[in-house]
Amino acid sequence: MTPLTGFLLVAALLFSIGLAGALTRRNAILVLIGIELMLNSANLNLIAFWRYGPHPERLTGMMFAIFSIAVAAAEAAVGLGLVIQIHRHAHTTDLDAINRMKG
Amino acid sequence: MEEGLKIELGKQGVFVTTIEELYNWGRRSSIWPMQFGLACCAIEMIATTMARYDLARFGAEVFRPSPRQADLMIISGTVTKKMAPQVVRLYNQMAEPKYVIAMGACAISGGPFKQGYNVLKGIDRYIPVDVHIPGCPPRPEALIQAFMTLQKKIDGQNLTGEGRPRHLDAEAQGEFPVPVQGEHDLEPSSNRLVWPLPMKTGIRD
Amino acid sequence: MLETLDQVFVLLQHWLVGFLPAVLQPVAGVLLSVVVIIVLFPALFALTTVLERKGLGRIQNRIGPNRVGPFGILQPVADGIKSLTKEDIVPLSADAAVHFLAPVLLVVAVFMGFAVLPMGRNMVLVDMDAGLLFFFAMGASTELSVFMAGWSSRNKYSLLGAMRAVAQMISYEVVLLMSSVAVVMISGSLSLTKIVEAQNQYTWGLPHWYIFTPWGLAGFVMFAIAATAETNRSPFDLPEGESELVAGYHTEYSGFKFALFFLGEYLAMFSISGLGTTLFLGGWSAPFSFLGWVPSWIWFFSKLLLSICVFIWLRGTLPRLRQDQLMNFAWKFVLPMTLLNLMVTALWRFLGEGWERWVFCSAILMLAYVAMGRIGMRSGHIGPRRYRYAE
Amino acid sequence: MLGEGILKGLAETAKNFAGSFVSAERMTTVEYPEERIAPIEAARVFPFLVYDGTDWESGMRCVACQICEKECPPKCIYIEKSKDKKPDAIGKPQFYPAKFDVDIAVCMSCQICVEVCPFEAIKMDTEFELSTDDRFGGLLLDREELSKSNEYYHQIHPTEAAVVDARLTEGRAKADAKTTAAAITGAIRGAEIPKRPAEGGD
Amino acid sequence: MASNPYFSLAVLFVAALGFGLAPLGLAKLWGMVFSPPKPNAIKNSIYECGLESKGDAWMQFRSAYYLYAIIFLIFDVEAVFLLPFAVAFTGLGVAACVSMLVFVLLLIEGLAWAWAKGVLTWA
Amino acid sequence: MKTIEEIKAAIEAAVPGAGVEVVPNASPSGQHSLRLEPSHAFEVAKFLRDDAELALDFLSNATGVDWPDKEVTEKVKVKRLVTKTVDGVEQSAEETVEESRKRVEPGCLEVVYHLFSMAKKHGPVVLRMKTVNRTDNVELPSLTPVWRSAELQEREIFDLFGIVFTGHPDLRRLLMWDAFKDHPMRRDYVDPDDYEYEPTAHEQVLARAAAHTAGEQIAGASAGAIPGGGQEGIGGK
Amino acid sequence: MSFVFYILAALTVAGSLAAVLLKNTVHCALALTVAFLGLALLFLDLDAQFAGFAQILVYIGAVAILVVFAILLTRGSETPKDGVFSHTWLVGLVIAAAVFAVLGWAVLGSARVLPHETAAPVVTVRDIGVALIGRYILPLEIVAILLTSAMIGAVIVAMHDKEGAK
Amino acid sequence: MSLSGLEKEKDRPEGWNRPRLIEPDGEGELLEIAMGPHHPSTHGGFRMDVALDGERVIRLKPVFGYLHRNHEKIAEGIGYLGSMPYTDRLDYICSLTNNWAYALAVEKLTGQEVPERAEYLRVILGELTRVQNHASSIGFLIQEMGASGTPLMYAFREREKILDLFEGLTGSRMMCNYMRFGGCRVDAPEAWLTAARKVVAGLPGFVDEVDRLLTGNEILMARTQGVGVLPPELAVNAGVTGPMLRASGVNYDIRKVDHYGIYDRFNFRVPLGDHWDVYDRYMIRMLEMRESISILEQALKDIPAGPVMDAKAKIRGFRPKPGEAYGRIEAPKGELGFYLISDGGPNPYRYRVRPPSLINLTVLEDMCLGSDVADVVLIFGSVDIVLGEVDR
Repeated sequence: MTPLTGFLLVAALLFSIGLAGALTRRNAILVLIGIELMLNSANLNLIAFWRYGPHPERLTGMMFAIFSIAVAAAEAAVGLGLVIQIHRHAHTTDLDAINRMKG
Repeated sequence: MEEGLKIELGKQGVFVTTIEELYNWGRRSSIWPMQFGLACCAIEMIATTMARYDLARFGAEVFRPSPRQADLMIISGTVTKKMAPQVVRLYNQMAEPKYVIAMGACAISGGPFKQGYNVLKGIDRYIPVDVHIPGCPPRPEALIQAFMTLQKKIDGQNLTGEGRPRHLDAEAQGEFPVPVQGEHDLEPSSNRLVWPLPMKTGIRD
Repeated sequence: MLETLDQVFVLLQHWLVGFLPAVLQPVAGVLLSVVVIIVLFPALFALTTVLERKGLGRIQNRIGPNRVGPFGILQPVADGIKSLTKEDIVPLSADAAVHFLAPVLLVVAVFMGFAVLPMGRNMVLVDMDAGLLFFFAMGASTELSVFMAGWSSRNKYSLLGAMRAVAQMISYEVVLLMSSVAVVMISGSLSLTKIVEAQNQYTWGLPHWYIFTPWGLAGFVMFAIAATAETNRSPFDLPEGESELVAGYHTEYSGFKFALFFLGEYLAMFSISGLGTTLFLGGWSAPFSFLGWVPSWIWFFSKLLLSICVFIWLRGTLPRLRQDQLMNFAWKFVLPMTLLNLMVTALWRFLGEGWERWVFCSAILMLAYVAMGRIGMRSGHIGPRRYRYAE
Repeated sequence: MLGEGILKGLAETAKNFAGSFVSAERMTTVEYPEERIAPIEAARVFPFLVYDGTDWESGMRCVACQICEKECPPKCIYIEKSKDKKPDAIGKPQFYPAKFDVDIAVCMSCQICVEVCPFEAIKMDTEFELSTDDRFGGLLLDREELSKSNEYYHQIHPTEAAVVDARLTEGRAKADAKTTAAAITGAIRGAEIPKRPAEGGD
Repeated sequence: MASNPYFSLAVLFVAALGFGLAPLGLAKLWGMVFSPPKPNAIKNSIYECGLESKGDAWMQFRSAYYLYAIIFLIFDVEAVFLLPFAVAFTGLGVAACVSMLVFVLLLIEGLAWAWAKGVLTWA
Repeated sequence: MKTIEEIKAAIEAAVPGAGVEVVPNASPSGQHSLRLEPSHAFEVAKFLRDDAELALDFLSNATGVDWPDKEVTEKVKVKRLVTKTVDGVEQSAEETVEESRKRVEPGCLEVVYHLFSMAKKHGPVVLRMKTVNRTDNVELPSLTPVWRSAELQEREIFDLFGIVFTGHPDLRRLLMWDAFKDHPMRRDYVDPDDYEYEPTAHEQVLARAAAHTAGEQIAGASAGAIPGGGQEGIGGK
Repeated sequence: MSFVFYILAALTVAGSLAAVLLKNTVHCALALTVAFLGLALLFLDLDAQFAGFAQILVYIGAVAILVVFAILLTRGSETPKDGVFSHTWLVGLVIAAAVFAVLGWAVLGSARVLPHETAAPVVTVRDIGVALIGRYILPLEIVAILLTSAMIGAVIVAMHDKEGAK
Repeated sequence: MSLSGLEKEKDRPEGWNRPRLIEPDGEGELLEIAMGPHHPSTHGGFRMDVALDGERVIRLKPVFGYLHRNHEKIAEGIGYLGSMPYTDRLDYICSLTNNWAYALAVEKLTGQEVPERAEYLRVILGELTRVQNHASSIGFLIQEMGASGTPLMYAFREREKILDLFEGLTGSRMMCNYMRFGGCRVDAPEAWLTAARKVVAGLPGFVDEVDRLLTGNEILMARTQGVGVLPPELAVNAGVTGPMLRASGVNYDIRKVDHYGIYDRFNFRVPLGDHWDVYDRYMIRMLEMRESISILEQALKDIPAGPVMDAKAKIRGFRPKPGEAYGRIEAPKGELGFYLISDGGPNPYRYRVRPPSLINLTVLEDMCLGSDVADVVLIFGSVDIVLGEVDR
């Protein structure tokens, strides 16, 4: 097993955990947490590929990761803002309950 | 070295004695009072911490507002029946080891206001008091002197053995029930465990 | 000889490590440095508490602790023993695990900051390329521990205190970051060692400390304000504002956990003072070139102590701000000023070496300061008043 | 300019900080157990009973008239009058307190007992270092603990004591004159209450 | 290994953790040997000015905190970009600086917008 | 400043049927008072506050007074038909005989208000109101809507005297706790038996001790023995 | 591939597992910070110093705070009575497991063709700065616009009612 | 949510000068906290049940009685003289003005005269009391603002000097029990007057020092200006008196209105506030201190010789004729009045204290609504109360 495999596996695991969290939790905030985990696993991949890639000195993966951090942070801000907004109207962050209300 | 002390040392082991000394020294040198004033005496208590008397010299200017971090409760003033449950609750919420100074006549016995219907006739009916300072209000120096009396008392406490203070004794009670405000009076009107009836009659022999 | 004195700790470390087999030497060297940090700063903490209590006492016309040990210097030891033997109370409804972790995390996070502070020539645990970033990354974690403490206590005052603390710390963290960026722009490095070395030059015997430039002075003032707020010191000590919130986020803490918060607060003060010293006050460099012979670590620690004295002085003088004023001050005064300062710093570089840059930069900053102060006071309807008398 | 007032305040505290090292005006702490504030003559803390001569029991001025007990606002004085009479300092047979207790845990130091006492028997002490861990043993003073000599009184309140002494001598002289007069008529009266001006203690 | 800066950091981390935990452990030990803890219902209830605590402290807060957190987050991210720029600043030309100025100004514009909207007014 | 009679006249002119009565005060202070009819008190109060000349805008003091039921022994001259034998003839004649009779004069609770004028800087004008009796009919109109300063003072009177102020916005106990039942400032209030021990044994103390011991024995019979042991257990020695 | 990697990987995975499994939402948020920390340390292990510290600064310092605030703002710290998982949790779990299976298969399957460790590249912050202002200037400006609009958007969304109240 | 005891307000009748209630904006939950009875800033056992919307106060209910010591009941059971030391313990910072008010009320009841020297002594002691009360009240106010006690320490430094004077004359630092019906208990020796002159000469310096330390301080101004506004109409209607009333711009000083004692002989001015907020209250106290110092200087210069006690006054067996009297003075905290009903017996039939502290608190809620929690503490501090007087 190359070192890269390890990192990729961890990233895959993180992605799946995040996905599982996003799909199974009822609380909207925790769904967002799951999504954050998925984004971060992508970051890990980027950095790992940069480190083991052919041209680490060109910084492509690293810069990508930094931009990705910024975008993910922005995503978190907006996403959580939406959750708050939903909570304000539905008085809950329980997605099941919100679905029921809709349906 | 005194003979009695030697025997004592032999019994306890020098180690324990050293720890005991250190422990007592630490406790006595760092008594943080609770920021807790009730009435007239509170002003003298404040005056004690002020420039002229400066309780800080003893390392005791750290008045903590939260009972969790305080070691000493200075009952400075009249404890009314409306206030008593709160005082007892606060005392309970302090962390061991904790000390109580009943400052002034009112805190000891109800003082000049003991004739009142809403005045608790002495806080030691509900919680154990370590030092009483008479006076109405006691002078700031009297509070400092009481503080030194308390330090002496701490110095004299043993770490182990029969004579050890309440907080070191696992058997000793740690909870002091909070009285309930009833329709006419506090119920019960005293805590028998800390306030055994001194005498049946009112007359001293 | 003087050189030796300057490097006495480094040499001492080498000498001590020299007794060990060569394999272990680097490891032992690191261990030794870490032990020094772990011992030195808590000792400084003890010293500072006495200093603070005595200093406040002097400000208030009294003596302060003087009974415990000679001149009261054993006071913190007694406090420590007392705290250690005090009962530890965890409220039943509290979240015990988080309640336990919060103070530990705080202390750890604050200690980590010391890793990158150069305390003298060649005296830094880790000289990292991204040292400053590391420092801020560690500083950011303290907010979380404060939140954990307040939230886990499940006490209204604690939670309110924690929310205030976090809001305040995040607001001033921005300022802290932005005012440091100005220094980085000129020194061209995030490594604190390099930043100090950039300032360790002299013209006519006077040092090139950044505080002696217009942008540096402004940056330092903003940094100092933010640092005071970041460490929850008066006049920004709202989170533990005892007049309304009892003891803030550590209301429910007793025994040594509380002592750890206390320790954490002071350590944060040291580390942030150390950073301020490094960024603006030339770190370990001497104030005049002819004083260059004095060991560098003496300069660092005397600057550190000096800034702590200023902290104490402020505490002895100023009342505290209100939450909204604090936030407004951060976002509507300090942050704009800091951002402006960034531009001025850029201008400073582009204006060349002449006297013009001094005049221009000073004028811009001064004008902005006065104007913003005026506008702020006026929009808040505050100002001195006149009073009338009946008849 | 913003910050001006703050700087002024800082200057003020700095002045006090520096001043505390040089001027007594700015370093007002009196280190209590070792140093003490100069005793204030008028100070009053708790009452004590004055006795003349050397023996507290025979020299006690109190004749157990119980006025102070009645007038005491918080009712902290308890007196039991003796059944018999004993000669006082000048040899006149008087009642004496068989029991004279003051509960200083109740006393409010108001000095009304002193004001109403017609015999100059009860005065205010200046001793305040009375803290104790013994609520009843330490704070209930009986007549022996309460008795202090006239010399002690002179020591703590010199001016007041001189006035009192003068008044007493005067009263005694008058009483003597009266007793002589009464002796002539053969009617021996008991304790005559000497009137004194209403101004109070001093 | 020891030359790796992270090793020093790790050692410092462990030491700091130990520094935090050791006294707590010692206090626990002291409690076990000498001074037994005396928990009871009153002591371990929440402190609330000497009264019994009413209502839960874990309650819903206002969005003012959140708004500040958003702005903080954005500025934090901005700082991540600003710092490398600042490091490189000494060697940069005017054009690069102008483009960075645009970057900063864009964010300042956001701040100004928030200011104008009253977001920065603590409610 | 008008005299009390003038004020009375002014009130009667403004509020017809006010039923104001002057209560003279014998003391040198000369602060005579006006007794108001509770039913008109509110209008009178409003008039006093708003009248341009009086402008009693400041209610300084409001307090209660308890006048307990009094047992009065009075000598009454009673005319009686006496049958007498005068000169052997039985005559029935009326005669006045002095007889001492006891009767209970019903007490009342009274409120006293002291009014001043801040605008005109005069005062005080004293108002009083009486309740019908001390037990069930203890209602009086609240003047809080006229003068805010009565708010806490009327609550205090309610607490300590038990006068119920109708129209008071927030009539709760002020000083005693909510569960408390008595009105302690009434003159027939009996202190709770909280005697424990008082070292200065006055007669009252002994009486209380005796009463307490009696009560204690009744309660103690079921509670069992009381742990004793003097003072040694106290204070963590 | 060292012992350090295993520890960090375990830390990260444990943190993320806790973040999705714990009952109390605040605990989840705290566990999330542990996961973020683990990730940051993994970055450091990959010699991406700047990215690692940036990760700590942004995620632990800001995003975690944001999450925690959001939880307190929505009364999220109370554990709901009727379970924390959605009623479709099984479906979600199956999907996640399937995704992991696919990813894992892909990674392991290509393990042999993946590049091996090379010498650690020396990347200074200055390099990043130069790259940022040079090659990546366009993304940088776009990110600035994105951040500003995200801020405005998030603020508008979060403060909506406040506006109405005024 | 339950606003315990707060819901009742909806039923307030017409004409009730009620506080403008603030409706929560529905954002976030209301937080109910009890500030007190043990709270670092309530000056003792006092409680405010506060409902917060965010950090904004939307309801505030003061709870009294934690220091209700039954002063009035006790006074009805002991003689007229016996109540004098109890009055010391009403407002335990200003025992001498309490003595004065009580003595004044009894003198009104009996018609006793007070010798001139005693009047001068009363003025001197009363104004000294006012200075030390205002100084420490400012100190406490700034303490509540979080100034780690420095102004309070300075205030107490000065207060100790004044207390030394009190002790030198009356024998006690705080509980002076000095005034009697028809005069004062003891005469002031010349040495005491000299000492008093010395202390008074030092007071302006102290006021200047506090002025420099605080008055221009931006933080203090930001904290106090525009906070806790009390409009004059409400102040008058709610019976607010003392510096608080004058800070609301109402010219009402009982020293000028009632001409009691010998205040007519002194030149002093009454400062008034125009903004009605906490800063005004702070400044009015500062300015009143200066006025008091000027009165003190005049009184200490002019004090005549003579007796200090009405020759006809009785100490024992004091029984006023039946009747009633209400006497009041301008105590440092406001109008302190005593209302006495005598039935001819040795004890007063009814003894009532009109406590300025309690009545000034009537408007606490009005001033606090809509402000920050931190301001509640300040506003409460600016009212300047002493609980001994509030609860009696």
